[in-house]
Amino acid sequence: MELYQGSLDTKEIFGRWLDEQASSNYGAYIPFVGTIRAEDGIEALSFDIYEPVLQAWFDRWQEKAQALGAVVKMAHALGDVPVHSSSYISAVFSPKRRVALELIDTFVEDFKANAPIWKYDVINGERMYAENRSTPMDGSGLLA
Amino acid sequence: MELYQGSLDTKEIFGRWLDEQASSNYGAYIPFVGTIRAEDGIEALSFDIYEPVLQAWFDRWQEKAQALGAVVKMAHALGDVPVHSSSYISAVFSPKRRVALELIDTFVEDFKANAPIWKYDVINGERMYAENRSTPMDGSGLLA
Amino acid sequence: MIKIEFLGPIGKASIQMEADTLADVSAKLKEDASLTQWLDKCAVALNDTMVNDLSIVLKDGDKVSILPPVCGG
Amino acid sequence: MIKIEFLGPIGKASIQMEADTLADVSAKLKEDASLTQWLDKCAVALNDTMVNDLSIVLKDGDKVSILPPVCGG
Repeated sequence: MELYQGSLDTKEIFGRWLDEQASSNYGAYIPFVGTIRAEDGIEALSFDIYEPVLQAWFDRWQEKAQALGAVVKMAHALGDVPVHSSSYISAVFSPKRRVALELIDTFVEDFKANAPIWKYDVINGERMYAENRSTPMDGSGLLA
Repeated sequence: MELYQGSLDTKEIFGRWLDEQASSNYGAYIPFVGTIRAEDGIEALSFDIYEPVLQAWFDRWQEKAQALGAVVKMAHALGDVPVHSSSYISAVFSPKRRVALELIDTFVEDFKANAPIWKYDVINGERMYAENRSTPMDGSGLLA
Repeated sequence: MIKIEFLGPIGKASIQMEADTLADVSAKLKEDASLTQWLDKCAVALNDTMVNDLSIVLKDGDKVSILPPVCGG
Repeated sequence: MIKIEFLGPIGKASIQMEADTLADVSAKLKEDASLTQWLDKCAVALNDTMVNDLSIVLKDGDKVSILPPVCGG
């Protein structure tokens, strides 16, 4: 798992992950690249991350992937990420395509639902919590 | 659609497709990279392609993708591709992740079932049709 | 005359024949013992468009392609 | 003493309190009007492990984190 201040260097990350697994004999490599869309007048999105819980979440996914003979990777941006640049890359390597196609889907969806990352719209330099696009994590409401 | 003699330059293709869509405002980019696995003593796989029907197949997928607000891309190798190098890259760009995740799955699966490409194992320089891994295309048996 | 081409691993040179429909093509190809193992698992394209109807009427110069089982990727 | 920290957009400084269980933590946090809008949509981690049981017994030095709705990617 890799965290970076600001936009991700998408090509460097894609290529390095490819090289790292070059002799691992995986037949399928599926990255998911998330790019900041220009919409609603934003100039950037900004992110807070709670790293200890994110690392634990990622480690559990790595175990799930290993049980399928696969590997997962993840990189995410911290702080401001301008529109049309990348904030998030995840990837799956697997011997076979079906495992890879199913794993990238469940991995990315669980990431959206349960990775402890908070998103803010940046408009005129001001940071506003993207509350209406945010999802309560599994188990929310325990203390209510 | 891009066809290359021999192994694909995976990083060049990934980066060029990324750059081409840099200002298209797509939020999700999912490439699928297929790499030749070392197994059963092969030194390479080799491919024949019937380009007119492949182009028609790809054009229909491009129309389906456009109807979803998305774009599909594809590159494939012709001839011999040594183990641990890449023979196939496809990709989806889409504004939103659900469309992209579903489209890359159906696009890659239909590619495996209906793209007019024939695969051969290369062992000791000899080319043998990978018959037991091949799938009759939709509509097969018409003339039987 | 129409042209029949055999793609990929079939490894057979193209042939020409007279045929009014794909049903005629089928009847003639079934006489060729070297194709017995192929016809039931091959798909068909007419002038590079996939087709699935034996009653299609052919015209002079048409190209019929025989596509064996595929495995791209 | 246990420490309560409020993550992301909650924008509230950490606090310390005496509490034997997460149920005690819940009772005390519900007295804080600034948290009313948050508690029903926040998840909870104890020493950086996600938890989902109010009867969990706390010990001195434990850290309870309050995690509001997320949107990574």
